[in-house]
Amino acid sequence: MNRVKYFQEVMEIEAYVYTAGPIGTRWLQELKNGRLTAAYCAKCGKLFLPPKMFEPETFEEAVELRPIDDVGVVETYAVIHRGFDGEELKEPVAVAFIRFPGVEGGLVHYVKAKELRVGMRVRARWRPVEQRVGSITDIECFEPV
Amino acid sequence: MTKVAIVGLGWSGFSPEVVDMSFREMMFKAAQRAYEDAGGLDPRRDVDAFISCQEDFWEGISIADEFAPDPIGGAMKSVYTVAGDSLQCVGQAYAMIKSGLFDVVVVESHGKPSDMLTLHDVMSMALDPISLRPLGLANIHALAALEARAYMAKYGVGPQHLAEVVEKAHRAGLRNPRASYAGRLNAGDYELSPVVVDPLREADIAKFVDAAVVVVLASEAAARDLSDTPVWVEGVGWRTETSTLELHDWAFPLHARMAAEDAYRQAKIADPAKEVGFAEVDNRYSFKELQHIEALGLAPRGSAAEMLLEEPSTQAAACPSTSAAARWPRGSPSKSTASPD
Amino acid sequence: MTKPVNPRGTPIKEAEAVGIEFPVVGKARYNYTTGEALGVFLAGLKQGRILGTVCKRCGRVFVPPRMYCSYCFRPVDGWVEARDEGVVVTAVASYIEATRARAEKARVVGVIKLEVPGYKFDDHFFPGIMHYICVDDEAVKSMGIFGMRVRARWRPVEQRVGSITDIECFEPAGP
Amino acid sequence: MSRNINFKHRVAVVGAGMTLFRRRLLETPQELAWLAAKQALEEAGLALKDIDCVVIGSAPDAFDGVHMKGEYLADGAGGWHKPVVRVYVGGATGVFTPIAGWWHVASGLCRKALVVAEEKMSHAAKPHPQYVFRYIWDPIVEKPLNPNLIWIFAMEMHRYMYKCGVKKEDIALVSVKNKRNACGHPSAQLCDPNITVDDVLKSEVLVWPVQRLDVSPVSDGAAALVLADEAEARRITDTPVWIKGIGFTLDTTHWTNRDLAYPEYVRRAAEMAYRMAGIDNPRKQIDVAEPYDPFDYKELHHMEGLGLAKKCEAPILTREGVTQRDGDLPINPSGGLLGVGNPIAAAGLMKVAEIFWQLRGEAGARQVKKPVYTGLAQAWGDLMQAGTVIVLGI
Repeated sequence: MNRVKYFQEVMEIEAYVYTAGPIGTRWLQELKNGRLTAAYCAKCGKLFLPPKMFEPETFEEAVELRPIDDVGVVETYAVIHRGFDGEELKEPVAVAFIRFPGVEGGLVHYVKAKELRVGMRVRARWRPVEQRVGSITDIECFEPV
Repeated sequence: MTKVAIVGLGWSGFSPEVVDMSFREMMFKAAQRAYEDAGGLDPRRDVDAFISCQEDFWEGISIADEFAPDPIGGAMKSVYTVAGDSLQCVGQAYAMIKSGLFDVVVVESHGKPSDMLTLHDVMSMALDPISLRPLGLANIHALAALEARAYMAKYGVGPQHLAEVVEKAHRAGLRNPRASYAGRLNAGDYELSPVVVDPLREADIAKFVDAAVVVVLASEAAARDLSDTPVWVEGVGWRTETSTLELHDWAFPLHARMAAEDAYRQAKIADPAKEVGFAEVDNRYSFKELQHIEALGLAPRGSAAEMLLEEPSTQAAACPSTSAAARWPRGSPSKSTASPD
Repeated sequence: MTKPVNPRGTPIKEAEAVGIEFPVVGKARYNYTTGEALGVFLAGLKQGRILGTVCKRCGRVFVPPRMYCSYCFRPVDGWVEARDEGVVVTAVASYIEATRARAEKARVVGVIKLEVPGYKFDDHFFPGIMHYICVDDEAVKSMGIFGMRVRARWRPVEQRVGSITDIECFEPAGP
Repeated sequence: MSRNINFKHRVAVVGAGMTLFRRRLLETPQELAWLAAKQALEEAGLALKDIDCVVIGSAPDAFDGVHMKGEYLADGAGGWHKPVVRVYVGGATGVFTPIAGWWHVASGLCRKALVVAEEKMSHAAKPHPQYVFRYIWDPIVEKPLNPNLIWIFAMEMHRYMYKCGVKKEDIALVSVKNKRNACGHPSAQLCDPNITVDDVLKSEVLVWPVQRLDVSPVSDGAAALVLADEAEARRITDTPVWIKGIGFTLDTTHWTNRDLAYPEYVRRAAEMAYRMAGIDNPRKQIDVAEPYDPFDYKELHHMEGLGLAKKCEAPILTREGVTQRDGDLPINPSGGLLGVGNPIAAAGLMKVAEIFWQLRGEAGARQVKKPVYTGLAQAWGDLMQAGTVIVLGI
């Protein structure tokens, strides 16, 4: 007898609605206001990004956000030329890990620059106020200082 | 405390798409081979516990461990799932046997990536929903590429070194009947491979296969019964660096270093570069092989690449690896497991 | 003192759940390889037949089929055809959809223990499948449905696709 | 399997913690895990640096909506630079997590371990967290029928009612008891001091015979334990609670091939745990128990599987008040999943925490009346398949 070889199904719902936590929610709100902040752990004195209500290494609570300058340093970058299935993108997109002075961690984000290099200083390019939604994408990308 | 041994191993699949078997049938085939290899052991009688290594979204089934027991002989016996790579399961089996409660533990792991139509979307679901996922990265390999650049920039590794890793892995695979993507590459072939996420080319990224593997572990007494040639597990380590990609070391796999240190301590290995005869390291990306050789202490930090070029014979002998093809990604970039035998 | 002392957490209402809404539609699609067992089973359904496998060592018949005996750990010894008829082992009446929304009308669903000529089964192990049962929900509430003989109502041949839904439901078969 | 062995390392529970259980919590899954882990560490008087390894338990990734949830949760569970593993067996995960923690310590690989279970069901918001359960069914032979999770429970409940001649009124008594018990629990989501059998019988019919108040709610939450080997435990506390027995079993996947009236897999898991704990008469030797109660009939079902009642006897014991907090065999004094809430894996671990607190005499408003020396927690999961049992004693 012939077999039915495949059976297609999905494993999905309509949408997930993620909460960002007590400090993360405020962090997103600050992004909407055009301000970059980092979580501050009063007990260990560390600033860290992305924010959580605890600092993972010391396990101490963090309740405070402190503003930081939206200028950082490219620690590493990659340029996406092709998608996961090998399809060529219309134009290459650069993504970088950006570190901020005095802050543990940092942000993975897009960078637009003619020439990229490790160690280059970049600044956030914010979306216009009316387009911001309280997301990491309220920063459109980073660009050279 | 008892020693722990591997007494049987079985596999099935290891091709880009296994069309004629479901994952359960692949598990059954691999289990039959493993039990035969372990002296014809009867899983219904001789095995105390079974561990299946899998993740829900890889399977397309929620609580996928529901489907674990029957194909490996575990129905109405002690079975559970570890969400992680299979070496972590081996670590669990090791601890279970060391505890003294279990004598024979079976570890099963499988992957059927060909069943996933939306593999990239599924992999992207592993990203932090607040800090990373909204970026909508067009290719999740970009995260590995960030690590690759950080490593290469810090230690002066160039494309010529990655090419060497790729070439070596494909060549080694020619001697492995299960290596689907084995082949002989010439010096220039690497450069013909398209750049996917700079600095990684297509050739730097391991391709997927469907496969199932079953391993039988046993206590010293049980191992002597089951096998004349048990392979002793001298040490096992597994470490998580951090859940937070932004807080991990982009240039060096600290997790692998820490996991290796745990395993070496148990195995009483003081100088791995001298004492470890050969190694199979995770090379799902070409640069990962170099990183892992260093993390495992088989070469000083930042020197694996030069060793590879300068002393290819030594290096090939020290670290022959299967074809990159025989790896399929499981686990995260911030986690690692080491298990020297 | 009552433990846990001062457990924490910040309860919120749905409307306050500020965060990220992430649509998942289209993002987790699978093309399951049916394999030999379910591949043949689905092809059988398309022909209006319910097929199972048999382990001759222990005498168990497996519907839905698999290629190995879950109890003896050995390959099965071949295929058998079950009748599309059997008795209801358990059944319930669902008033909600998979989405938790109220259903327009009750849907009865249960497990049917199938008959296989030449084999006898007790209550402990039997070939059985879950399916809709085309009866009124009162039959469930009165428990009259337990032990009821039912028979598959097949979709017309041209509508069958090789799926469990090629059977519309099981309906009372009379004594 | 080894019998009557003397383990080199006895394993103790030395601290427990948990979050509030609520329909929706603002904290991220990592933060929920942290709240519970931090509280457990504080109760044990330890800092994260004292911990050697971490075991995480969490059920389907599809709830939190994070693929590879174990890796994701690690930071919150205290996994920074530590050996971390995530284990799961569906709904039975919560009790399984300290079972896996046991061999981390009993093997000598770790001296002190954090065991953390977390679930955030509210993330799966649209259309409803229940929808996610559609994917636990066989994708080929069952999912096309568009099942709701409650179907499978209702089928089991109905079969049990049929086989044992149990009435819905008797089953509803469990829900009433547990929701009243929950009023003594600071984390509880569903305390109701005035609930009656009538309220349960009049609640919305979901899938007959299951009504809304027969079922535990959708919840967010986390729970955690600290485990230690004997020497460490003696240093940490004067009142360690020992893990005396562990057991776990997974029945065949093919639930439509077997009778659902009796949970054979729970019986086998319990036998394994009892053998290790040296228990031969559980009804006499277990002083307090937390069997898994996502549905009210499940408590009865599991009491029978655990040998705390004979087959079909649990409803009678319940009616006679034996299972009340002041009864001869207090069952679910915490309030269980029906009262405290059901963030799946976290709910199972909450039960182990409850036995820990009961045996230490720290359950305060919930403390059972009789003196207790040995207690048991049990969870259940998968397609009516998984039984996990842990026996604790002082």
